[in-house]
Amino acid sequence: MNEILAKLATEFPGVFDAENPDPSGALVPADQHVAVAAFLKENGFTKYVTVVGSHYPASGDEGVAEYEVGTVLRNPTRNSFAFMWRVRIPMDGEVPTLCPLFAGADWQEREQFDLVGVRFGGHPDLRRLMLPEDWEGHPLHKDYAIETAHPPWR
Amino acid sequence: MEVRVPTRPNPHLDIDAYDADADLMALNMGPQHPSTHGVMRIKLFLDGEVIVKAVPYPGYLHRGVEKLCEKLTFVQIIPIVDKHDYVAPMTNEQAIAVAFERTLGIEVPRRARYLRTILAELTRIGSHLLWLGTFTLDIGGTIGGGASVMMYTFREREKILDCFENLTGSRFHYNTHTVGGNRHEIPDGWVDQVKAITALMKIRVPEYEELCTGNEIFNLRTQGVGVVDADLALELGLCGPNLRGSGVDHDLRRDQPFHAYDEIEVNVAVAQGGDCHARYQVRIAELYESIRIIESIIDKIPDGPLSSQRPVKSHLGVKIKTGCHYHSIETPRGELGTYIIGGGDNKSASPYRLKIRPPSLHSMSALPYLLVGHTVSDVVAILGSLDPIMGEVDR
Amino acid sequence: MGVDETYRNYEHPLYASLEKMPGITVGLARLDQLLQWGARNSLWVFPMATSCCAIEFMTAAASRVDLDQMGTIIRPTPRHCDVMVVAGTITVKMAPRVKKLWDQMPEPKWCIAMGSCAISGDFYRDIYSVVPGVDTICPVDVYIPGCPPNADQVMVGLRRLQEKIQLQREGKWVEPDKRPDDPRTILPEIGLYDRREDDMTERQHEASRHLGVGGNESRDNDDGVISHQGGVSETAGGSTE
Amino acid sequence: MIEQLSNPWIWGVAYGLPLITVLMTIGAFATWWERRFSARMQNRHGPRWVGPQGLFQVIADGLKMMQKEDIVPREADRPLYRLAPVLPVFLVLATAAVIPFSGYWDEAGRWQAALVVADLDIGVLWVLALAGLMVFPIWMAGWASNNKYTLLAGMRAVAQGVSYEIPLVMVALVPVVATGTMSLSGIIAWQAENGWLVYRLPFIGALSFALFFLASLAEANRIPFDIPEAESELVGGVIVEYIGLQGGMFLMAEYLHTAVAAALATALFLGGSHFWMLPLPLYLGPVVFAIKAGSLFVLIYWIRWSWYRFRADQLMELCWVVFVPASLVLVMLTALQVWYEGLV
Repeated sequence: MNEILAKLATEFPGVFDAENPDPSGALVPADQHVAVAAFLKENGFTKYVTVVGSHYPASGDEGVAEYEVGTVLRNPTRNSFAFMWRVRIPMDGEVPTLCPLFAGADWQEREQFDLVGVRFGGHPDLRRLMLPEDWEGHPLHKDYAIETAHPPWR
Repeated sequence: MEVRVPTRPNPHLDIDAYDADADLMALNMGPQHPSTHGVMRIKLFLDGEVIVKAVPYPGYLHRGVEKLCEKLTFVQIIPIVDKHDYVAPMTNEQAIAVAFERTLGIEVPRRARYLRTILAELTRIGSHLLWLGTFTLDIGGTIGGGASVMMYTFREREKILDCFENLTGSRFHYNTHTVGGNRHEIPDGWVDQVKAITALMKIRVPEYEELCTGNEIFNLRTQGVGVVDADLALELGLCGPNLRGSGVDHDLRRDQPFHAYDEIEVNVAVAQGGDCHARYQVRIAELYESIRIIESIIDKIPDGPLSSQRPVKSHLGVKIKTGCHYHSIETPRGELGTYIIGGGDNKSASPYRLKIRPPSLHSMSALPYLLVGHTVSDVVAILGSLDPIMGEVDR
Repeated sequence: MGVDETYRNYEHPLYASLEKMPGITVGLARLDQLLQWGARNSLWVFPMATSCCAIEFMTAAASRVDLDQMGTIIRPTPRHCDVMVVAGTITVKMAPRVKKLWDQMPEPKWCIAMGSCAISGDFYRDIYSVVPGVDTICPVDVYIPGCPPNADQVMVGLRRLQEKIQLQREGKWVEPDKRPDDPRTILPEIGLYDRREDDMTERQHEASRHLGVGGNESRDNDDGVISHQGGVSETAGGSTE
Repeated sequence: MIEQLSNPWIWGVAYGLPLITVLMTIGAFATWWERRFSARMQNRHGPRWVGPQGLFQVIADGLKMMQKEDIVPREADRPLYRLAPVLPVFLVLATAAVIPFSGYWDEAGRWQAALVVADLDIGVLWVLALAGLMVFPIWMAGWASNNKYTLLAGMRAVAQGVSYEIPLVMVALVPVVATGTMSLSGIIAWQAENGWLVYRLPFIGALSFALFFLASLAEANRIPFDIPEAESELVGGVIVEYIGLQGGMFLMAEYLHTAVAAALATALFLGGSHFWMLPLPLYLGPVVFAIKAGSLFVLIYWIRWSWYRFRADQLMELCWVVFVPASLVLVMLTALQVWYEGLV
């Protein structure tokens, strides 16, 4: 863990901190997202694990509603561990896609787009994955009521 | 039979441009189809019987559990995740329990860790048995040799379910794991029951092998079909037997030990080739390995408490630390991870966001790459060999 | 049986003479018993197997319980089947397909809701994508409770269906009171239900009251309220011919 | 009365109708038998609650099928859709017309085949021609149902049926070449006098018998060659859309086809109802015949419940790379041996 963090800290100064790392994963600017993933892939983190979007509604009058996208990669060797970092974007922003790097990102990002509503820029086929095509809204929004009716079926 | 050179097909093939004359036949498999292992729909574009493009549509079992989990506490979440991978519910509980324990820094007593290891391995046997049954069912037909193998594997799986029922009182959805330990004390005679199962399985598994690889048609149907190379497998995030079938020596039981796996030796089964037959070989080898692991520790279950936490009705008092946490264990299908974002502003005992990282969804996302160039008959073989569980894919 | 009554001519002299033939009523009654016996003892199952219950349903067909004992075999196509066993959660995305497959089954047909998800939606009932019970889509004859029900309970459910078919064909079936005057659900006091909309329960009760078993009469009473709910198809052939 | 029976028309009706009844009964109860047999293989019970040992299960199934609503898909080709279920049963029963189910030694010491509806001189040709026609109803059903699964199943069935026709015809020529007659009674009589073909021609006979048996399996769409009906991928093959008795007719035809294929193999290679030295009376001939054919029938279902199925292209490969050349070689070897030994 420390080894790769040290490498990342020299490659991306100011983003990763090797001395006292953020246990939740470093916050990476959206424009360096793909570069970090590519660097990690070259350094042994070849297994794509998951991408998680979450919605942070605006708090108070000042705040901006944001999406946070966490990405997890893993090195498939002995002493394997999962490495994760996060990207925060405003709700109308886009996270660059990892599809060219990891084929598995295709479906994962579609799922997060479907459920959370994060848009992934450059995704070749950003459709809904889980819900029907004509669904309105993104269920994992914090302001989406869980009991939302969907006539005629419920 | 020579192995087809895996060239990576384009899953986003523009079918209108490819097929300007509209000669291709679009065939919908599913969502209700005998071989889609639940409710899965695959749209196949066929040139004759050869697949040009395959578009899977999951989501027919999307039950919105992640939304539900944001409103529940730990105690309430654990029985719910039982229903995801309904072939191996035990490891599902373990995954979420381990994730919470690691997030909260709760120590699990050694006795509970050993018990969990045994339960996980028994679940692996049961899950692989069911997989073997349904896989041969796909290849051999519901009225045919496959059905016979399925009946045999279900016969043995019943014994394992009896064993679980003896321990937890439930056949299917156990709710036996809690944060910090296990709920149910080992009953009298349970250890002997487990020993009887392993002794029986040591006789039965060679019989299954004889029924499968002893049959030339089985080999013909599986060898060289659905090849996924190691690079693609890793990129797609395949895990478990599907990844090891592609020749990647990676198993979380050994590489990132949980439960009691740091105290016992795990031999990881790896097969080369990446086709359906390799995945079959890995699973059969894992059956032997699980039997061996259970036999090696069944007599060594240490004494002591089963849980480090006081039994409480609700963990409402326990707050998850703020921040993101990702923890995963190896289930029969591979890496089952849980990504937890701790309760917003430390006010809630429920997670702010909880994402299950299901191994089956990644297996499913391999389908557009694997199916192209094969025939309709191979679809069921490939789908069966990937061992997807739709409850886990859709959640 | 979809016999069109308009083509029957009871005035015809042949009918009158037939009616007076000695033993004809007894013979017809025997014939009807025979047909009823046949329908009862050969229930071919179409498994609408979606989730966990599907595994228990497979177990029921496997060697310990063995549904084949009572002549039940599992066919994958709705055209060959008499009973649709809904085993598992039905989601909004799946519901149109369930309805379509149910319509494709030829009469006479029955439906069994297996497991709590199919009966009521279980704890997924309140979730945006889950249909609260399959009886909001098609009429259900037998409910098999459990999560999932044990494999032998499936066989018990099928035996109950046999009893029901026998009673129905003999005209002795009494429709149980499915619609109490004051429908209510006792909700557990956990955090989830605090935010339940006030009219949510009411809406779901409304949906299940107008549909399901014996829904035809109630549909006639208040007209058109449930037009969007699908419900009992007029005939299965309606969609195809 | 007895003299009138020599009139082929009267004989055809007087013997044909009971034969059809017996065969249909066998076809129906074969389903019960198969379910019990497979259940036995799978540690189950099989149907056993309906009637004694579940024997009435077939009757219940039939009664149920009669009561089902009759649906024709809207886009279906109605005449073909209606015609398709009737033809297979008809064709299979017509095949059975030329098979002699019994025989006896006459005073001159010659074997006389008996209990045959129509003792055609071209019996083998008749059988093979009807087997070739069997492709049509399946294709009709596949096409007329207007369903993509049935269409795929129909296309597979045509490809398979036409391909396996060739080795079937070739291997059926082995008895014809060896005995010098195309009449099934003639072939059986030759076998009764000279020994069964399966051992009379060393190696060639046994190989031809095996090849004929396998090709008949493919013709009858049994596992491992049952890709037209592959339920796990094509849901139910061509009978997906057929309801009640119409689907039941297809199933019945399949069982009948299997039974007739076993009977044909018996007649062509296993000496029909002849059983070496035993001077069996006429009425025991069918019993011997049934024992022989029944063993083959059991073997077919034994294979069915323990093997997997081929893929379509592997099936074609097997036919054109193995079966067709092997059958050609077998016919030539037979001709050589016949010429060498001067058998005819």
